[in-house]
Amino acid sequence: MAAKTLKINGTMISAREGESILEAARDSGVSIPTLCHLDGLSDVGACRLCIVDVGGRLRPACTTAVAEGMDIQTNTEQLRAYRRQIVELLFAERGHVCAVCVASGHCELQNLAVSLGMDHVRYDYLAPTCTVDISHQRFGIDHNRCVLCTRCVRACDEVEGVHTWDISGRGTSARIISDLNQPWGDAESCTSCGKCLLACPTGALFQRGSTVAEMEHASGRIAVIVESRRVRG
Amino acid sequence: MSDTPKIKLATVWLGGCSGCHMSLLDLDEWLIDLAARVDLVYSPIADIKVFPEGVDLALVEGAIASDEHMEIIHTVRRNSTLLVSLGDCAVTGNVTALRNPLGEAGLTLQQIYVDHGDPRGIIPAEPGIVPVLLDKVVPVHAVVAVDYFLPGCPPPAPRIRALLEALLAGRIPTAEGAKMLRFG
Amino acid sequence: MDLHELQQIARRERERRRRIRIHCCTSLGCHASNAIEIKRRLEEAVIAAGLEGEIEVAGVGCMGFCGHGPMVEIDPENILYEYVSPDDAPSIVASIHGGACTAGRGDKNHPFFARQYPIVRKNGGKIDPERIEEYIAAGGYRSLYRAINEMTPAEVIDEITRSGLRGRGGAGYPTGLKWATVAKSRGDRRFVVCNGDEGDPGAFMDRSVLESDPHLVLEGMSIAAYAVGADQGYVYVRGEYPLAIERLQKAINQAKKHSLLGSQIFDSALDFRVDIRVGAGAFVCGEETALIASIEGGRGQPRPRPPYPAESGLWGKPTLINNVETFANIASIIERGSAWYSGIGTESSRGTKVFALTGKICNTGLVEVPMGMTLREIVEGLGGGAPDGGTVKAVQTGGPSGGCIPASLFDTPVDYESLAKVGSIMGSGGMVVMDEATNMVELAKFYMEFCMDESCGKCIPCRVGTVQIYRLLEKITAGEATPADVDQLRALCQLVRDTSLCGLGQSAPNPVISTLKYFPEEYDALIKP
Amino acid sequence: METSSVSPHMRDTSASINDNRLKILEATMKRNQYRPDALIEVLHKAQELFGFLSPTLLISVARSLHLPPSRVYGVATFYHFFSLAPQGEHTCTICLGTACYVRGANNLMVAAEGAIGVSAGKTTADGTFSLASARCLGACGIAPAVIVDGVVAGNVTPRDLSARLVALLASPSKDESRT
Repeated sequence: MAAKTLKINGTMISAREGESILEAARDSGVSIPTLCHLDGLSDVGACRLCIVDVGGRLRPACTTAVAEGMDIQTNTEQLRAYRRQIVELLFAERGHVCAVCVASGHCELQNLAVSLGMDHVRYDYLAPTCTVDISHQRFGIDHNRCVLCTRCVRACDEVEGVHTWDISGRGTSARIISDLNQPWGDAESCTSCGKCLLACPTGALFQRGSTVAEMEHASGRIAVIVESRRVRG
Repeated sequence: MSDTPKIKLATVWLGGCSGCHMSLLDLDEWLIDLAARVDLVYSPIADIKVFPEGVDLALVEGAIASDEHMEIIHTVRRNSTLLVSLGDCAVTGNVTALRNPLGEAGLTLQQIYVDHGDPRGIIPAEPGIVPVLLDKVVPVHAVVAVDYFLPGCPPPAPRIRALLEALLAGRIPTAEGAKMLRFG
Repeated sequence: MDLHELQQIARRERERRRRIRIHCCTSLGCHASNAIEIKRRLEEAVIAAGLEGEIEVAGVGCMGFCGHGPMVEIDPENILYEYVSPDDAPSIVASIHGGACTAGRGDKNHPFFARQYPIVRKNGGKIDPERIEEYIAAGGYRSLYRAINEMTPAEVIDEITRSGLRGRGGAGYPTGLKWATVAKSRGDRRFVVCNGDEGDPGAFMDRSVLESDPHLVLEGMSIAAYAVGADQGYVYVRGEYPLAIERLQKAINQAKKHSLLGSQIFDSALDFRVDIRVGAGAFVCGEETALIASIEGGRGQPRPRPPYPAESGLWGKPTLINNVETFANIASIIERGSAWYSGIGTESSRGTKVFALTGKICNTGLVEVPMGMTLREIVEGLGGGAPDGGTVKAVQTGGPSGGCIPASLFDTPVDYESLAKVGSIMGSGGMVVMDEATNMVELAKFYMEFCMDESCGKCIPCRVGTVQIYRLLEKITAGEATPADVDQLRALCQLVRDTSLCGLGQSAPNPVISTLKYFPEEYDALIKP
Repeated sequence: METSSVSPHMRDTSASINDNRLKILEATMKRNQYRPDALIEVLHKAQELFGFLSPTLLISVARSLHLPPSRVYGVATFYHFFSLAPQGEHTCTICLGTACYVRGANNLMVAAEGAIGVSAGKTTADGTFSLASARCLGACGIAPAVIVDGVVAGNVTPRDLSARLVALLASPSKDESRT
């Protein structure tokens, strides 16, 4: 495969053809914040946190392929400001109360807020009504914590091959649903494999019985499953 | 140290659990150092009824949840040079704001005291004695300008100390890294 | 079907015609104002007067002057009646032989008509959209024949490229270049998609074209299919347009019956089938990747581009997506040549554009004018300015994705670049006129509510950013906002514009940005110090 | 779903196996070769036949088109045209497109809400009337426009609309008049 030469933050690097900017940056030690991206799953370019400046235009690093001669900036003042605004918008959208969250201390959203220097949220808290569904024997879903990244939807569809999860509605009324918007425990298609829990970046999907700060998502395991499946052919 | 004039410090307890004040007290012996450099002119741990004028630094714990909070916070802002939102309730609304999805104050009280409480329950209403709830709990900065934010539920004592040390030394407190910023 | 048969159909149709045709507009606007009853009463009146041998009544497509409908025209006498009621029917028929007419007389020399240059709307108000024979008699399907028999696909693309035609859906991408990309893209199958999801409120050009001249669109699509090598087409029409869907379906059936769609069109190797896909009420489906998702039966959520649909579209195959008006230009370009077409309009924006003039304007309706005409000529010249002695304050072009242009900039020529320069877009062609009674902050809020409700929810800046912008506008209109809130508003607009995934999100703040720019005093008046 | 009192004229969806509407729906799916991408076409047809999309209908469509139920539900709730709740016997849709807005469509909405007694997007408790808003009907030439029971009307005034709706409410329902 042909190599592409490009510049990231002023440094020349070479990348494989067809690789995303995100992969190329990580290979060369540059980290770019992400939320809807998860290694092993397809990319949707939805959270917009990985936007980078490509020759003056903003592009999502996860879905933009490298090209010869690209001049990429990953951490300009403008990008940092936009990323912080995006994370603030998420915190304002639903009830992300870290103090009483099962994933506190192990949460990608919480960590993003820290790394982007978010000391407060400048927007109105929308405070929507969100349910907590603990009808499943082992797992629960707290919609207050959901950021609609669709990692669970993709893990279920692409890795488990079931597609129990999808999204209903649109805009801020969108909600993750199981089967026909039934309680998770009644969703016949669910195999209770728990891959959605692995994929979830926040405290939205959790093991029942876990209390504050107890829920750790081993999201890296999704990539391991996918990679070993690929190697085995 | 003694030749520098003491700064006037106030701490305020609004819609919160007082955990942030507990965390402040967790500073243990450093409180003695602090006492040498500040005059505590208003605080739930000091018996002072009226928020004084000319306060240099006010640490505010808790969200704005009632008409009383609303009145106090405006006084605090008017009478203080620097105002710090201390802890997640002040900064985000946090647990205090968990009631917001239930709707306006009347609906909320109905659900808490009657629907999910005692069906014969009575909604407390003693104007002038029991503060009247606001329809929506909001963070402090939604009502008045805030100079610094110190997240945490509660903010760990070293985090409070780092902020106070910076302010006492006339520096801008750093607002970065998990040590200073993590919510929860 | 061959050329001879085509000519036969045209000849038979001309022979069938009566000397005088009473054209009765049956497009949506007039349809909703009793046009069908008027047509029936006219037919009765013709029979009652015993004039069936001389006069026929034809239901025709949109005449454009919707605000003065229902409209009836006597052809070839060139007499126009407006605000017609069913009771006027006998006197209209009688007037042909000198009787007095009770219907209001319209003026064909009115600037509204006189300054138009109909290409897309050439058959509007002239032919019965439900009869393919009338389209063929008007020269229809000759261009398709010509393209297939006298030109190579590459020559067709070249002709379109040289015409300078740009996408009429809003962004103005060069049509020929798009066709060339699709033709060159690798794939075992290619698709042609006509975007008829005209979602901009205040725009109804595409509805009118589909209702008035569906074959013109089908012919354009077939020429495109030949040029790019597609065998299947889809017309995606809004569910809000039942009449357009009905007429388009009739047109497809007729074209199939005459072998103008299907296998071996004009005995060539071209196979092309067209199906209608009916939208289900989602503005975002006008965005091409969302439209593809919707045709595939999914949630109409956009995906990042590249890859562009020209390379990877429907089911991952190269897909040509043009809007209704773009396709409606094709047959004329093939018929009259790229040199003719590129002679119309301006250097960068060739040809004509159809605009829907609505809002606080005297002459509501559709106009087709050469690109480069100024806003003033369109709004004041053709549109006649504000009604009831009012003053026009601004015009919103491009719908919720466009911007508000103040009257002080009405000398701006209407072309893609000039409109962009003043902070708006061409969009699909809606022009909503505002007079001094319109509060611009309220208007910005109206648009933001629209974008908020229509946000698909996929990307965060659009999903939540539009809600926060809306809330700030609510705070402003309630008189509770401070200057800091206005700064916040600007910063959010910038975020949503720069970081949203698709065009809907990226352009959602335009109405706010443009009203902040041109009508700051209306915001200031509402801000607390 | 909240249905305090189910009105007799609410269209029935507890379709029996022999229901002719199911056969028509089946024919639609067959004509589309049960292709998953025909989902929206099929939902259009289902709604046209049954008035709304019940869970039973959605599940049967999902099975026939080999789609996961969540996918079908996701699509059905994405598009505004599809309704998962029964609609009233009469419907009034007010266009809130820009041209209609500029010409006072908001006042029409207020008048309709007053006449019918429910807000936009809602159906009266007795199932008689549904009030809805539309984005743009493309009838801008005759703005403001409304659709009452499927018929488009233009240049509508609040007074006309109120009178029209009050008259419809007062008229005997179709079912009653049929018997």
